Amino acid sequence: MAATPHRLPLLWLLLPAGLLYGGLALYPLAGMLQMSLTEGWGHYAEVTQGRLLWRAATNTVAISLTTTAIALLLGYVLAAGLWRCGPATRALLLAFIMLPFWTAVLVKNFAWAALLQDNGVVNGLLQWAGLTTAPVTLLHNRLAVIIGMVHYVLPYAVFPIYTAMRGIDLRVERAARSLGAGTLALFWTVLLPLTMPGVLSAGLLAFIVSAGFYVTPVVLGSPSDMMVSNLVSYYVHELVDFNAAAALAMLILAAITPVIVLQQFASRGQHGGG
Amino acid sequence: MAATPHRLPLLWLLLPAGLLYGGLALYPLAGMLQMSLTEGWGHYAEVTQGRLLWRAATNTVAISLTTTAIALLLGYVLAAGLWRCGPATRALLLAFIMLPFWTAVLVKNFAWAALLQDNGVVNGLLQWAGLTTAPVTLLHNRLAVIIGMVHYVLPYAVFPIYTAMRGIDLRVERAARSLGAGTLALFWTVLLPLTMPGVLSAGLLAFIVSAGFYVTPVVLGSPSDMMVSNLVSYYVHELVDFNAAAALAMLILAAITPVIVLQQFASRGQHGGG
Amino acid sequence: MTVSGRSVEVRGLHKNYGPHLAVRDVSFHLQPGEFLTLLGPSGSGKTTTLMMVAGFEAPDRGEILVAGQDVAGLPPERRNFGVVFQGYALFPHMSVLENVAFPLRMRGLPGAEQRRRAGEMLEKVGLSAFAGRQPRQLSGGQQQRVALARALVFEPDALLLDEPLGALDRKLRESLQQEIKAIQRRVGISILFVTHDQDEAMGMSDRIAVMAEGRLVQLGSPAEVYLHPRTPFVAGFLGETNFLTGSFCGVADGLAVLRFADGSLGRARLPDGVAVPEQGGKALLSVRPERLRLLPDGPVAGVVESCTFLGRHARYVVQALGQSLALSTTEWSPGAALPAGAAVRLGWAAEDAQLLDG
Amino acid sequence: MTVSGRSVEVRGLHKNYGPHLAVRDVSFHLQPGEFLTLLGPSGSGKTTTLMMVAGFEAPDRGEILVAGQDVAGLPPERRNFGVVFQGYALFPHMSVLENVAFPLRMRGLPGAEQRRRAGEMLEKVGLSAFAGRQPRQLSGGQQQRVALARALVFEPDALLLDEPLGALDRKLRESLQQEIKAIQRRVGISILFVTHDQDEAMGMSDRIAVMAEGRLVQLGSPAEVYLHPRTPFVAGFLGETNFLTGSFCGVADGLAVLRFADGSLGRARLPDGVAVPEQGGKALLSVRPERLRLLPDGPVAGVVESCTFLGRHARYVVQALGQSLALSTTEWSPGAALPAGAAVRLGWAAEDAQLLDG
Repeated sequence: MAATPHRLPLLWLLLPAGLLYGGLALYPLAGMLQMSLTEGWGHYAEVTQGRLLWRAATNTVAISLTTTAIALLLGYVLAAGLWRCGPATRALLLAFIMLPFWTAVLVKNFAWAALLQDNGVVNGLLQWAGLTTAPVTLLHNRLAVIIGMVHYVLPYAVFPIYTAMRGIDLRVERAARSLGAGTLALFWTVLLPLTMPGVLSAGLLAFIVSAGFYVTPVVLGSPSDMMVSNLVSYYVHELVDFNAAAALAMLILAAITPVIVLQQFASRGQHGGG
Repeated sequence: MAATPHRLPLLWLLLPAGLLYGGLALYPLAGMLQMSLTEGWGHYAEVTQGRLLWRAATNTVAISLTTTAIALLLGYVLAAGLWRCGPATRALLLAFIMLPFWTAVLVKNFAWAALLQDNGVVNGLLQWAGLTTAPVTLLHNRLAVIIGMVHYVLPYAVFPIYTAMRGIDLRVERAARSLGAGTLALFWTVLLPLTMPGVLSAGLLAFIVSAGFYVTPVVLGSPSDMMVSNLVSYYVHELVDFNAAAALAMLILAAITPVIVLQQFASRGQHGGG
Repeated sequence: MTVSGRSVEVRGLHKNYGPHLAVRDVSFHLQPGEFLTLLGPSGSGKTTTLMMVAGFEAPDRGEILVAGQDVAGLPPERRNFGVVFQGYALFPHMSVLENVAFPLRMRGLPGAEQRRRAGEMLEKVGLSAFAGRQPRQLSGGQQQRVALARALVFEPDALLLDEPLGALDRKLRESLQQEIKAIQRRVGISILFVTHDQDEAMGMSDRIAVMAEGRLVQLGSPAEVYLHPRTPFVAGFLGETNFLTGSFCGVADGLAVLRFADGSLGRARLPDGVAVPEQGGKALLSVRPERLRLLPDGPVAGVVESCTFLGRHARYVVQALGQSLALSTTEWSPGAALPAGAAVRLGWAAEDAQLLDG
Repeated sequence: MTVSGRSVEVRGLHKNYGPHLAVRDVSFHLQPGEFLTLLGPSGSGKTTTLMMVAGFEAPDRGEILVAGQDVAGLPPERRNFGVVFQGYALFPHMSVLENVAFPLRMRGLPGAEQRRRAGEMLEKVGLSAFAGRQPRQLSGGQQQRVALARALVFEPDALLLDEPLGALDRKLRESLQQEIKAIQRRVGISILFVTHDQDEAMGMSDRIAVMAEGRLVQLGSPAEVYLHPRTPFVAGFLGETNFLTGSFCGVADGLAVLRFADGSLGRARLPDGVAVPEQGGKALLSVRPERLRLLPDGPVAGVVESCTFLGRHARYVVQALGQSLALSTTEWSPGAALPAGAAVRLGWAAEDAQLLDG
């Protein structure tokens, strides 16, 4: 009688549903794995030998890192604002930050595309201000991709940092002040070190979301800004090669998994360190 | 000297960044609004007079409601499993539940498409088992859309319910038992009522995510399963009518905003009620 | 309503958590209508013992008899105890009346009967006017009365209370202690009470079972365990005390005689159940600060280290017998306090010092 | 190291939060080397007062003088107080040594000097061996010593302590109280201490400032505020007491004379600052339970309601003068306790009863 016998019934009720969902989650994965291996490692070789993958992979890492860096900087400032402001301002700020999260990705991107196009609002403003006479190419380049992606990724960067800040005991901050720390010293010696776990977690999360991004590069970017997720779509739509697409998807999953695991640990460490 | 004067410097540092981000969030919205109004209400009339919008709207609501209902049922069972199991099982279950969250949407949908196609794994299994001789059409119908969407939406449904469950004091449960409640009575009289705020929050969230869905109906559904978000893409790509697309996007935003506000209140009520 | 409290007998209860022995061989007998307290520090096994009686933990060995019937195999909902938890664990989604009617509803009583009996019970605890309120609209004291009403309304065999006053401040605690006692006196129920607070245990209990490291180390009336502790743990846990070490010289007139390091002799009571040490062996003695007295011709010489006025009494720290001794006295006035460094003589009545085990 | 404590004088401090007046006209003078406690229930304004002295809250009116210099306009980092918070607020990402060196680093001392002085301070509090540890690896008592070392190392003008022992259990509290007193004795610093616990205040303080509803209601030594309270609030907050109401008959031999409802007369001390009521007016009197005595020829007749043994003393509840009176006595033995219903006579020495304001 080691366990309490009165707990079991509820758990038994859960078992079939658990198995069903386990299947739902694992089944496509297993199916993809099987599809990708129909010719041994052949499909993997096919995918990795082309120059397309390396170009897409380089793009993915470069764009994701840039996006992450910008999102962290902006995110830190926004999180600090959320932390320090009164409840009314906080509600307003939260609405701002959540807005892109709730707006469907596509709606946002088309909005950006419409704004950044040659005869769009931004070019109109630039010409009206006399800063340029001919329209500037704002769309279909890396800048446009990164603006769109930062906009999308920002909420993911804000919240882990904000959580870390809320975990800081007001008394620790007051202690630092009473011991002689001014505003800048307080930031560098106490606030920044104590929020670093949140920054780490936010950075990894922003990177994951950026790297898994599909829609933005297609709408706002040029073909040279293709990222790895686009490549899956390319194999399916253009080459109608499901097996190669599956192999590619497995490779992406394998590459991103360690980062996800790291992020999970970072966000856990955050709670322990608070 | 009503406020403490020592707080202000940090807030002033935040102001420019806050304005920058406020612009980033509001600018596309304002731009879209302006674009949609270039001909007064003309673009709105154009969009709302076509039969396409009503068909898409009906599809959106029907598919989203079905998805939400299934996701709530599965999600409740999974959340209960998470709540009741030991820490090791919990980590495993969490990984299962988060898997679709981390896998790029597109990768998952193509995997489902590959599995459900006429010569895919599922039809293979069905024929091998002698349940059917000819392939069954599993893809490009509403069932496929809903399976894909439930899979995607499930994590959103699980977590608010799980949070509500974790907020239940073990002692309240034990009190109910000591007062004579068996397993079923415990569930109906105590656990379910106490988790209702979480269920409400989860349902609204699942509905929002479902309604904003773009990718799944395109890949897994038939043209008749088109949802409102697809329609935006249709106006941009097929009709190259940016203004109508903007009007449509504004309509979607206007329709979904009250649901989002409701969800925000529900998820707050959840914390208060715990 | 008079609930006739029944007896609850626990025999040889054992419980392991993995390699850790949480409860070892605990036995006691709660008499009908008695107030018995399990008192001990956290980790002493007192709450685990209560949870085994309630049915939330399964014992590895041992019997739990209610009026002679073993209930160890029954789940908590089939036992018939009213349990009151720390924080009261009221149902937040039900009104006060629905909370109190809940156990009757679980027993399948008709709705009218449920409401009638719950209403009567609320009247007993003076909360009729609050029947329609939600629990969160009540004060801490009112919530406790609802929890007691809910635990009493189905006429349970006994009340089990798990540190119900744990999280409250002192003033509220004291008034709620009196309320629990008053309700018990009115309905005559047997109560098994768990606390880590010795003052609470002494003020409320008929008998106290002191627990440490999973064992029941002493069971007796508040006066017995306070005045005649058998082990250093019991002596120290029930209040401040001075421990004196000497060598055992023998027994004279039923009292133990010890010789201290400075050669002086001291006498002490030999409580029942304490093993008599061998001649010349080490012996440990406990004298409480209020039993240590400043006497002009006391046998022990000392020097005052400090004197602190604490209201009800004043506390001297005196250097004597090679250690610091605490001495508390009510004979103190602002002008007459002895200064630090004053030479004093002290002593104690033989029956006020206790020889301890170990 | 001997820190020469400096005087801190607070004059007419006022603070509003919106329409709510948090602190009203609070003045006191902390002498060099003194231990002064602000004692009051939550919401009495004691912590707000301390935070205004520390600089975290800006007063609406009033002066804060350190050795005669007004510091009210300076931000907290420019004042020179060592503040110890509840929970200690150590920097979790720094070692013990780095924590203690922090205020020296903020003052721009060279690294070697920082380490030398922080090391010396750690030696003073007996934590040299823990210099390299992280705060979370220390026990509660060790953390308190680190917080004290960190607050003392830069030779502050005074220590401000905001309920440093608030969240701890009683045994640990008592030993940490003694440690704070010992460190103060060693370094001679002035201490302003905030607590809601009257025993803590009485055991540690040179003087106690009792606060209620934003006001300082009485300031004096522990014995003064306990024995000679001026208001019902002070009498009740510093320990249990019995309030008796009578009509004022006049002053005889410097003592107030009252007539109770049953016609009997009683005498009481008239503390300084208490207004003398008019002849025949209502007068309120406080007698502490340990000052109320069972006397064979006492002037007041009563009937025992209950007797509870509480260890250091026994507590009788006696029905007398038309109300329930609490009486505590150390003259109690298991056999000699008076049963409920016994008729007794009681009384008090005139100087043990206090006439109160209001």
